[in-house]
Amino acid sequence: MRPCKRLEIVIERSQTHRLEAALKAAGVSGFTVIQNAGGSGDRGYRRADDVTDTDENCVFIVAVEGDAVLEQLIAGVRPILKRFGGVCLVSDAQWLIH
Amino acid sequence: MRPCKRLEIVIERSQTHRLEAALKAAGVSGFTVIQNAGGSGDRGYRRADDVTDTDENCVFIVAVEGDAVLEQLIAGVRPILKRFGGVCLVSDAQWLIH
Amino acid sequence: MRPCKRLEIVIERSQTHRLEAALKAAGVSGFTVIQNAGGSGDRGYRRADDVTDTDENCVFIVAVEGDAVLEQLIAGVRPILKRFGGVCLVSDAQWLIH
Amino acid sequence: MSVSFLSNLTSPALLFFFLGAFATFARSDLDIPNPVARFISIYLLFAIGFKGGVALSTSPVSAEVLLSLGAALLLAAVVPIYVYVIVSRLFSTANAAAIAATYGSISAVTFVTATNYLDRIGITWGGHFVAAMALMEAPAIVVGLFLYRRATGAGAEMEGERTSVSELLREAFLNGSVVLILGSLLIGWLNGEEGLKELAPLIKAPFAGMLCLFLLDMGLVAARRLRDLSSADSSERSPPNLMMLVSGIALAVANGSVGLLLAHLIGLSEGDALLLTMLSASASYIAVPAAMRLALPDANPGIYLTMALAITFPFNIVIGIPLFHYLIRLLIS
Amino acid sequence: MSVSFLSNLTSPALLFFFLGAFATFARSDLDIPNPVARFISIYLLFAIGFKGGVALSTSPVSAEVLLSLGAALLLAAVVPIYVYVIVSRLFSTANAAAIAATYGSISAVTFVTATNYLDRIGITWGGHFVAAMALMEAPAIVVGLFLYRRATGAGAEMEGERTSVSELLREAFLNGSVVLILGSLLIGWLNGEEGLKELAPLIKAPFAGMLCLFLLDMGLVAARRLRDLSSADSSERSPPNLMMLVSGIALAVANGSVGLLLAHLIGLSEGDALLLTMLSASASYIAVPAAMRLALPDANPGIYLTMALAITFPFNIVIGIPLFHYLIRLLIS
Amino acid sequence: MSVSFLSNLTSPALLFFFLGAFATFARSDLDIPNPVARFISIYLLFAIGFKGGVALSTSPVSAEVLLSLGAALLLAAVVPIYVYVIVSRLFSTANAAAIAATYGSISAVTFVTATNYLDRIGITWGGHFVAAMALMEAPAIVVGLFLYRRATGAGAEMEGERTSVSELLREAFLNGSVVLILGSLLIGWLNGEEGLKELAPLIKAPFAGMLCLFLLDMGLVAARRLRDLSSADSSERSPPNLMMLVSGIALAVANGSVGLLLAHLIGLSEGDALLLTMLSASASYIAVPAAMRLALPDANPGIYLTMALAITFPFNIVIGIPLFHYLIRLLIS
Ligand SMILES: Nc1ncnc2c1ncn2[C@@H]1O[C@H](COP(=O)(O)O)[C@@H](O)[C@H]1O
Ligand SMILES: Nc1ncnc2c1ncn2[C@@H]1O[C@H](COP(=O)(O)O)[C@@H](O)[C@H]1O
Ligand SMILES: Nc1ncnc2c1ncn2[C@@H]1O[C@H](COP(=O)(O)O)[C@@H](O)[C@H]1O
Ligand code: NA
Ligand code: NA
Ligand code: NA
Repeated sequence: MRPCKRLEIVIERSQTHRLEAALKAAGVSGFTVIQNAGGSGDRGYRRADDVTDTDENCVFIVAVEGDAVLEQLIAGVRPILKRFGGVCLVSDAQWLIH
Repeated sequence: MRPCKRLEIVIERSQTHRLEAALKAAGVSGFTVIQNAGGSGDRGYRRADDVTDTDENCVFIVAVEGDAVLEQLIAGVRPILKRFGGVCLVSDAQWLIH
Repeated sequence: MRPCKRLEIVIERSQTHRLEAALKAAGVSGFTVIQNAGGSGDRGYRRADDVTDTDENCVFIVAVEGDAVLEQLIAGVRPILKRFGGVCLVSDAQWLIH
Repeated sequence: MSVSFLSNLTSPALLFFFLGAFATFARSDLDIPNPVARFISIYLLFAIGFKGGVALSTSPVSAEVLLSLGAALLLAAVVPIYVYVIVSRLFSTANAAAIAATYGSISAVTFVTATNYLDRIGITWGGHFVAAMALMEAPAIVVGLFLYRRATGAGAEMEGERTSVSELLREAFLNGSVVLILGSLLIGWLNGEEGLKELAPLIKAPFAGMLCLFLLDMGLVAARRLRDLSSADSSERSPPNLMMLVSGIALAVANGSVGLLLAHLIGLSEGDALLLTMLSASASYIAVPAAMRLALPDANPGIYLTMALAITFPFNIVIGIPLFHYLIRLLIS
Repeated sequence: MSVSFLSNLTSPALLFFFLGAFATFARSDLDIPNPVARFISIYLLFAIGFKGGVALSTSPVSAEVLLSLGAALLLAAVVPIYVYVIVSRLFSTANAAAIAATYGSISAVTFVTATNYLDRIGITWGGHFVAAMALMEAPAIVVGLFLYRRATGAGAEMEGERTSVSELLREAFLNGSVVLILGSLLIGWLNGEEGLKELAPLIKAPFAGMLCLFLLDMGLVAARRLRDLSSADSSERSPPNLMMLVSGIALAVANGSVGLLLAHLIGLSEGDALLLTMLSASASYIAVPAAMRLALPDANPGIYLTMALAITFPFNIVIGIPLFHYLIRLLIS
Repeated sequence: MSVSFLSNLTSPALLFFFLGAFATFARSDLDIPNPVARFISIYLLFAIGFKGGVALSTSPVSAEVLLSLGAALLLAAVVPIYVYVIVSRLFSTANAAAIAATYGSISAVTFVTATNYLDRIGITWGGHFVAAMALMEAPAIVVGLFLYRRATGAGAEMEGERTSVSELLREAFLNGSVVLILGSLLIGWLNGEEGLKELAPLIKAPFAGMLCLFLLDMGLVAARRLRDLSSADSSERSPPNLMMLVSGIALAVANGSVGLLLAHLIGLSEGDALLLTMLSASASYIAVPAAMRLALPDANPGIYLTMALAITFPFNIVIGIPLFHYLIRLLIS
């Protein structure tokens, strides 16, 4: 197992493509997206079960190795979060190498 | 980035409102809910893909700062878990401030 | 709260039963599965919103206590990941005992 | 009898139920996504409710109607009591109470399948039985919990906060499916034939087909639970399988018979008698388990839910309906 | 008037809307899963678009048709301007611009409910109004943003990268629902009566029933937002509730009246006049909020989205439609 | 020819496919949620299966029926072999085997679109071809894997545990869609005209419309994959695009021609010949990829799945069907 950083990014579903672009730009090719999440934050309450499709979040889980990539990724993610809201949590994890 | 605690709470979907109330009571306004999870535990196997709508879990992800809030939140969550089952995992994380 | 290991395993949805078997074999009876995830990795881009049902991931969250179980679980998970792809992240967490 | 048996067994609805069960046991990956199943069940409740309401609106609320509703409520109140007395010998107090509530309540899909059975062989039935069905969903929950509290001393389910009665009543009477059926019934009643003309292409024409799709899913789900059951022995909390199997069938037969006798007593027509019987024989796997999870977290869904869904439901739609229909015919002639 | 009022209030569609609202306020767990709601709304847009296109294909593109489309575009361009002027006194610039865009655009379900209202009382309407509806979805977005930029100096929404105009136009004119309606319209227009014969069993027959199911969900959703609204006061960002309530209704009445006058001016038929009026009176809760989230992240959806969805929409389908229909009748006679 | 071409291109089904493709390329956010797509595909398989079964029940199992089924199985066994021989020159062994299996199998939606094409121009076809379709889903998987093992020496896919043959056969023959089609076919066959009367309002009337909605989604999905393809060059594992494009079309033409000749040889009617041809020309993007992921994890879905879904499928429904129909007419006259 190799040490890595685990990023967890919650963002509005309609901004998925933006975040994916940021990941690509940072040279990150591996990530997981969990659709259909709701939540609550500065921008108020969001229901995943809503007719207005704008009102839904998704959760990105990204494992990256090396601080360089991490820095680059964060640099790419921050403006998106600044603009559209959401959260990004970073934690340490072990990556099971297969 | 600021250090924070990441709570991950798995609970029966039908108890969502209870947990949201507990969060509010603890003064936590920010959280994410992932719907449509299945799982298995002391109360047996749960299928998210089931006609009986009772048989579904959801996953709360909550980032909180400060032990005071954490304590309060845990105090509010524990009885719910005690009564309806589920799990709550707490870990350290870095909160990307935007 | 008791210290535990938190495993997060992303795997192709169609392999769910395999992973559940591996969990059972390792004597792990408690886990959560989040359905309907997409993602991207060595095996290319996967859309959860696809007519070809093969193209979907799911995320397992497993909290385990004790290194023995962890070792056994990893031993069971690795070959599955090797064969079908996916990732497994292991991190430290606190388990709220109720 | 063999005739109605066969015509039932070979009805598309039943065959699709078998197809679903086969798929699961054959380990096929056939699967009806949850939202699809939800859509079909919403459709079925919406349609049966509206049609029942229209039927009510055309026939003045007669004494027979009130008698039927009364009988339905009586069953909902009495059945859980004797069920509890019986099963409390076999299961823990909490589980016994949960089973009592489950079997005192009803299964909407069993009811719908019974109406479908009657429609196919051209026997009429009263729309007010849709109301009866909706009324029977909830009361057993209250009775079951009352029995539990009596047996254990009030507040024994104290661990964790206690369920306030008001909260429980809401859970029971405002369960989504109850509201949807009663609401549609009321709306159908208000709109009458006029409204039916408007909605018939959705709620009448495709009904039989939608039921097939839903029973396909029920077959998948019921079989899955049966499989879990037989493979559960390894786990600590494994429920007493054989006991569940036997009780699940015995309760269906017993409750059905009680319903049948009551129907005969108040002289219901052939179709109506079968419906009351099947309501009594069926067990809830949606409204009640939801309430039980709340009120009796100690009760094990692996027992009461599995019994209702994987044992009693299949028994009723496959054997129960034609069997009780046969008995009703005997009684009538 | 009371007649059309009543016939509207007691129409299945409206009653199911009330049922949904009741379920929420009674804290029932009745719930239409998101994918189900999406399916029904896709169906409604697909069906109304196709039917509109067929209607267009049968009636040659007359001057009246062009006049109607022109009037629709005019409303979409003018309404947001005066709305902005009015509400900018009550709300922040960003919120005012978002509200202007929201009310300049339209609500497809309100439109569909209006057509359903006309069909039920047997008043004809022109298929080209489906095109008018689709055309009115987007322009207000551009107007709203333009107003905002004028008020704040271009690029004030700079924090974070700025939304490129092209990006915004795409978001506005290529919004999923716009594409689906216009696409279905075009396809219906190309296929004409022939195509309708082919698809009628899906897009015509069950339409009224599907609308009922969708309004049931709208009732749930609108009531939920109203509840959130009244319980939101505790939070920091709680919006000025009363002001929202009043403006939501006032804007519906004002915009509807403007539309009505314009319809009268260009001498539209009874049915067409009502449709133009309701398009003007209705506010968008899908296309526009999506674009606003992108263009004006500072605007609070808790204000403009809630106003459109929880206040203006119910007002329009319950009171607005029969009210404006009554006024149109007065003007005509 | 131009006629049938046009009538095909302007059929609602095709136009909705184009609408979906347009929406994707125009970067519209139009999207059919996964459960909705699943519902529609379940509906299509359920309906086509049942209708086919009823058709079978009405026509006694003649020699021609058996001949058709035999021809179908023959194609399913032979096509993958020569396909493998050809493409193994262009792609890695694993990918070649996966492509062979994919093109040896069939695409249910292509088949349904072909039947829709025939129905629209009033050409009859035999219900037993639904059975033929179901039978053709699986065999190619086994052939493909056999070829792979022969080429690499058994167990070359050892890394990770090896797929037991039984496991693979289950995956192949018990794939959800296969079970649903064959099951519905059997049930339709058992119920005959009687059952059809019961279910027609669901499985017949709205069929054409549901196909439109599904093709709308297929347009979205296929175009997405084409886009991914053209933008994939940056990534390491980018597949050889042009080669995929060419092979995807060439294989459709080649396999279709083989099917056509076989159909002519055994003297099938115009409609049946077209169906056999399109089954042969079409490639699987559900059953086979699922099995390949399991059996040949080394094969890259970005190649075989994209070829089947984004190249061969559109080619077949847009050009293939009318083209081969034209050729069949030439042969017949
Ligand atoms: N403290 C938090 N913990 C977890 N998720 C959060 C938190 N705050 C916000 N979120 C998520 O991020 C989304 C947008 O947050 P905001 O921009 O603050 O409205 C919310 O809808 C939540 O899903
Ligand atoms: N060890 C575990 N790791 C992850 N999730 C768990 C674990 N144990 C229980 N869960 C989740 O919590 C739910 C309720 O657990 P229980 O109350 O033990 O039945 C289960 O359905 C799982 O989704
Ligand atoms: N670095 C990563 N971080 C998070 N998830 C990943 C990562 N790499 C792969 N995945 C997930 O694992 C799945 C299979 O990965 P792979 O086998 O590399 O194609 C992908 O579809 C993603 O959902
Ligand atoms: Na009962
Ligand atoms: Na408007
Ligand atoms: Na083929």
